[in-house]
Amino acid sequence: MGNPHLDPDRLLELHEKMLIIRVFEERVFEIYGQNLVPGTIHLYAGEEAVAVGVCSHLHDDDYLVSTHRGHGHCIAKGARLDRTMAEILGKKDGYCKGKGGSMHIADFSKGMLGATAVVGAGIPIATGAGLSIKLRGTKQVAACFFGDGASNQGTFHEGINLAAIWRLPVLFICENNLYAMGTRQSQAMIVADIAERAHAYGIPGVSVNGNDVLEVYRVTEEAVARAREGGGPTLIECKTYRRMGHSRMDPAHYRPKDEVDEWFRNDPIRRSEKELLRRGISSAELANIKARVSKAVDDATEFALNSPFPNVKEAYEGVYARKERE
Amino acid sequence: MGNPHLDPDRLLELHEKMLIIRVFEERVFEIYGQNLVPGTIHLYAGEEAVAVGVCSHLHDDDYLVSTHRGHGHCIAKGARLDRTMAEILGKKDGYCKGKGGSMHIADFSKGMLGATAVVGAGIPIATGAGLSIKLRGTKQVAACFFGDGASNQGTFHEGINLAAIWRLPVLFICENNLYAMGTRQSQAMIVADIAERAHAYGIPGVSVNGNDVLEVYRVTEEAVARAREGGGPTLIECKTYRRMGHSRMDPAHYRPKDEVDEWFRNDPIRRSEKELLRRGISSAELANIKARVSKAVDDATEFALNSPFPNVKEAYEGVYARKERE
Amino acid sequence: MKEVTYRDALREALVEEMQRDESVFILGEDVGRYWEGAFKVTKGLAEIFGEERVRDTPISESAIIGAAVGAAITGMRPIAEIMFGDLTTLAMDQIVNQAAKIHYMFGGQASVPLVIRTPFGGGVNIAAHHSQSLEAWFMHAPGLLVVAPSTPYDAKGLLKTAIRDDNPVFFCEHKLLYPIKGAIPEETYTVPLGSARVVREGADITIIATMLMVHEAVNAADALEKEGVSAEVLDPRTLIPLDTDAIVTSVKKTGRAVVVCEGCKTAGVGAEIVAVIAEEAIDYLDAPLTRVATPDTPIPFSPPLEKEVLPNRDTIIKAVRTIT
Amino acid sequence: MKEVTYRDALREALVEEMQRDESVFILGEDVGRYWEGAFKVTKGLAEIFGEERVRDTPISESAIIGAAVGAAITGMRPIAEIMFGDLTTLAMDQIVNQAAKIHYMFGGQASVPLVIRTPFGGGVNIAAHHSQSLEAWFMHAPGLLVVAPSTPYDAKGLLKTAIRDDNPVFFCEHKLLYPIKGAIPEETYTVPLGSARVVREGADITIIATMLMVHEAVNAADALEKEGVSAEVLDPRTLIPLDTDAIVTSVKKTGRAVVVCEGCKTAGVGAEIVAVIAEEAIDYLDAPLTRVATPDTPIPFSPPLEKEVLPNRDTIIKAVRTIT
Ligand SMILES: Cc1ncc(C[n+]2csc(CCOP(=O)(O)OP(=O)(O)O)c2C)c(N)n1
Ligand SMILES: Cc1ncc(C[n+]2csc(CCOP(=O)(O)OP(=O)(O)O)c2C)c(N)n1
Ligand SMILES: [Mg+2]
Ligand SMILES: [Mg+2]
Repeated sequence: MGNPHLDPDRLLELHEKMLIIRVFEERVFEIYGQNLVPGTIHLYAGEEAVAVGVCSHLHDDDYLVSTHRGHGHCIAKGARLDRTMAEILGKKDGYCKGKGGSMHIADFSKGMLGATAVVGAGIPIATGAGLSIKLRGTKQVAACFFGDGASNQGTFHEGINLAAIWRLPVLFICENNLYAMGTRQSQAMIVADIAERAHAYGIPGVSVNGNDVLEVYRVTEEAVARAREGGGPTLIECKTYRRMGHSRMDPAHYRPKDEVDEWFRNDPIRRSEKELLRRGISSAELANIKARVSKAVDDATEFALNSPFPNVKEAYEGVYARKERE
Repeated sequence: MGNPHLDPDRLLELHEKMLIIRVFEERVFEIYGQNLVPGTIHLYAGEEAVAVGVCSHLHDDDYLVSTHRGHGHCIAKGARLDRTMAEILGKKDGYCKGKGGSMHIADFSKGMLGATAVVGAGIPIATGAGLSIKLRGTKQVAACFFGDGASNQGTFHEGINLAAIWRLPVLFICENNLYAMGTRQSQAMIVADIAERAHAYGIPGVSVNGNDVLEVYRVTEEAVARAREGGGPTLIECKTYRRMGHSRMDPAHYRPKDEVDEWFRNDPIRRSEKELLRRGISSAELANIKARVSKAVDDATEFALNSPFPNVKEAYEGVYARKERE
Repeated sequence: MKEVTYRDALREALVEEMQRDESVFILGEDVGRYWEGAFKVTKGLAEIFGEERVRDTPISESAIIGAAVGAAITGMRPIAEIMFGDLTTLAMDQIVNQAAKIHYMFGGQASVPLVIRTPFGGGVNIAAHHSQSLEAWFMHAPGLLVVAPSTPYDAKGLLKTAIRDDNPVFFCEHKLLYPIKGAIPEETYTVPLGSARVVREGADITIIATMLMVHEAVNAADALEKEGVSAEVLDPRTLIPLDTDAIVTSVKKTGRAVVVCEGCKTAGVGAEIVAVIAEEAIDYLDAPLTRVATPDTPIPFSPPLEKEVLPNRDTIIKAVRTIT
Repeated sequence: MKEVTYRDALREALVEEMQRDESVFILGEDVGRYWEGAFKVTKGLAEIFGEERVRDTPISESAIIGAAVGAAITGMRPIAEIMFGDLTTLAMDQIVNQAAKIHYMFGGQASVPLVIRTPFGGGVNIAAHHSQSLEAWFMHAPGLLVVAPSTPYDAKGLLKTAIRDDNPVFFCEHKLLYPIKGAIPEETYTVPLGSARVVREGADITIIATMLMVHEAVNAADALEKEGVSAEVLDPRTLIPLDTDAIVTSVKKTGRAVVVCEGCKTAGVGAEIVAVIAEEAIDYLDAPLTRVATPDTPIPFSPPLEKEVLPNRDTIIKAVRTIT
């Protein structure tokens, strides 16, 4: 595992953050089965090391642009569990008052600029956030998450090229979970490492084990530093794997059993647990964390379930921003 | 100059073809000045070696997809001068009955699938022509021309990737004339060689002097052979330079004088002329060719000028194909 | 006759046409053997016809349509699936500037026998990016034909016709229609483009409805019957060509019209239909023309909000009451 | 007052708003010092404001709008230029799914103060890919405001308002309007969105016209005057919001209406305007409502063909005659 020098407290933090996402997603899965979650859901379980490894370098005023598989991004960026869960359930107390749902959560108070359900559409938007940073002259960065499938969209090409030529402080994080729905990466592109596409834009590209939170942490550290110093964008490819199907109803039969087994053995949370034990953290402490996390997710779920649905009149409101500047 | 072994007769042919395009474009320029050409025009003069070098490997049933700067593609693919000129003038005898004009000439009888005025839009269309070839199991190839500017469009990324994964017989010919309107290549991308972008799709990419018809000829030969044998697409970047502004009204002041001078010295027709003289072709023969070409363009122009405008009723016809298959 | 779902009716059309004509093939995201279409319309097709003719693509909507155009002008008859209608936004240039215009722009040298299938519509709580009904845009793009079936019978018959037509056809489906059932003949058949269907005869008012709304309109008409209002329900079935004769004839008979389309109201399909009536039958009208549509909002996620904005039986009844 | 062109009026608006507010900036293809905009609207701006605030982009329409959206939700006020309106087809997802929906979809957490400027229209013989008028699509995309000025006065005043508005504004220009001249005040001013302008008063018929067609409508009205027909000409100026009150008021007064928009007829801007009248003023109508528009064809290149399809003074007069 990378970065042996990382302070164990920091690793504990990362571990706990990942665990929160895992337990949260398991809970969503569970209550979806109880018919409490409307629509569809795309769970982040299995990919926690990516969001957590990246976001641990971001401040509240740094930006994040998310995807249809975005619960983990929200939580890693600091969004509250309860309001996130409430949004997923379409409730009044959700971040978007129930108007967005699972595929469109945003928490602007934490720089979480929202998820788009159009694959790849967030990429130029993140470039724009980077442009805004440059024009305003701050030291912020923007992190943009997207999948292997998204890297075949025109927006990937146009958005990254634009960030490159303007040397914008943007991290393009490709969460390569090997599949876009039922389509294997190798069916959709010839290159094995999506990071190689960075060369087309003259920017650094790096491919890492996205199930190893310390590796993600390490490469992000470098990329964030470069971005804050005006060195421009980086493309970081994190190879990872979904624990579940693409969406709630997908049994993911297209994934060979061997492959699944191997990736599950390589689960990010199992890995960090092992590493923590190796570094002398006790099982008791780990159990403590688990209990705390469980409680937090329980509370959030209860909050969300108790939150009312929005008043139907709200459907007609908020299409246009009312405030007009004089 | 590449390919010293090329038969001088073949080189003479290439030379004459290039000269036809040059003289044709100069004539278009001239009669535009006399207000005989409606709309705008984007002249191919200076870039002749690209179309000619590529098309000399194509058969009539091979395909070509063209751009707003497409007169040279038409001529090189075998379209008649007179009907091409008539189309540019919006006349009844034009290839598209005057409905297309300079930016939308097509000659399906010669596999010239038409020009699109939307930059980059032809790329996936050429991929589709390649797919059609594959599905029908013929040995045809499709050549797709586009500019440096077009290589920043999403369609470049999506279209080439698709051709790559399906190993389609398509030649992607990037005519890098260093500018997209007034925008220098270096303002719009970091990579110096657009051919490098081929790596992102796992296909061969090669960058050549696009003013050297023999170099273009040579690399195309290889790429066409690979394509016909099922080896998939190639990205060929031809560095070249416009003799004129982007469009008829553009004085091209954004191009530094030194740069212009150097490229003009490197003019494709001057080069081939010199090479022919070196190989023992007489000045008299070259003068002969010039006269023949001039006459051909005169005739075409006269034909086009004499062709009537289409009947206004035609405006309403041909929106839909009428033939319906039982 | 046999009972099939709208989904299976579409699938039958695909199978029959692919068997009939070797040049017909399918491309789209996850249409192949691993997923068989997001809505399973292409179920089993890759097995029957192989992966060459049922092609999974990368997530590249613009290239899907562009490649289909290129194949169509060189002798093939592609059927491109765009997984959700909202995502046609990524391929508008290829659809509207290329596919639609090539035949005209090139003076008739080429035709573009291409079908673009895509599902529109709300009602399944998947929010603003997966619930729109954008048919109106494609009506405003000369060179396209626009088909919008509401029943299994029409779905099959119109899709077969669309595949055989030499023009680019934008074929609208609806998520909530896929599972609905209806009767279709055992033997093969087609339905012509440009011919509306009188779903239900009536004397007092004409309800012109499209796609899912046809079913809501019939329910509304049944309820209105009990109040003594006899409503005729007309389903245009194809939006381009639009059977304006049938519309005008019915409205001339009843003197009143409500137009019901799921897309948002302003500049929607309903605007065109109302405009046609206002141009051609104004002297026969006994009441204002009225549109029922989604109000001009994005589609909200939360189930009660989504339910609130989508038109249905009740909003149709309400609209009818205001003018009868 | 002073005489300026529509082009310069737009340019003045840009200069004034960029001086007034540091967060306003421009991005687009060739808007900078080397070309200064395909239609020279940004002439001199890069020199005044520098290349950071007047940014040349690669040919990447989708990224231009996407980047503008990202900048708009993080504190900037971008003005994105799309070189030709036909090319908005390449950015429809960013315009319609992202820019337009973000405010609603995220429950009001963000607004998108973005202006998208683009020229529509035919008349300069540049054929099917550079001559369309697609305003109607953007009216059918809740969350967008759609502005369509016909005079230098409105161009400047509406552009200033658009830049100050916190919503995404789709700002339609017209190639043939750029050189036309008109009077504007020396001092600064704005024009509110949603307020139509009575261009010419009249009693017998209302001609509602947009953009270039306003001028054709005035010419038609002048000619009709001589035949004893008094036509009122109304310019909505903004399509979203649409000043339906002004439209309905005028039509109630005259009892007749012709709607003239350059886009192709079916499902165009005129359909919406006619539908509004048919819904709200039907009892006041003495004749069928009528649309004047480009027929449903791509725009042909050849000058006589293009001239044939584009609506103008004469086609307006003809339409008026059929209903007066
Ligand atoms: C542009 C677009 N095309 C298709 C879809 C339908 N869709 C939703 S998620 C998905 C797969 C995305 O794959 P990837 O980018 O790898 O992300 P992952 O789901 O694996 O996290 C598809 C095709 C969409 N939402 N947007
Ligand atoms: C998608 C698109 N964007 C913008 C334009 C306007 N435009 C026409 S030609 C051109 C420059 C094209 O540059 P390049 O691809 O390098 O081709 P070149 O003109 O240099 O041959 C532009 C921006 C267009 N026609 N299409
Ligand atoms: Mg994936
Ligand atoms: Mg160029």
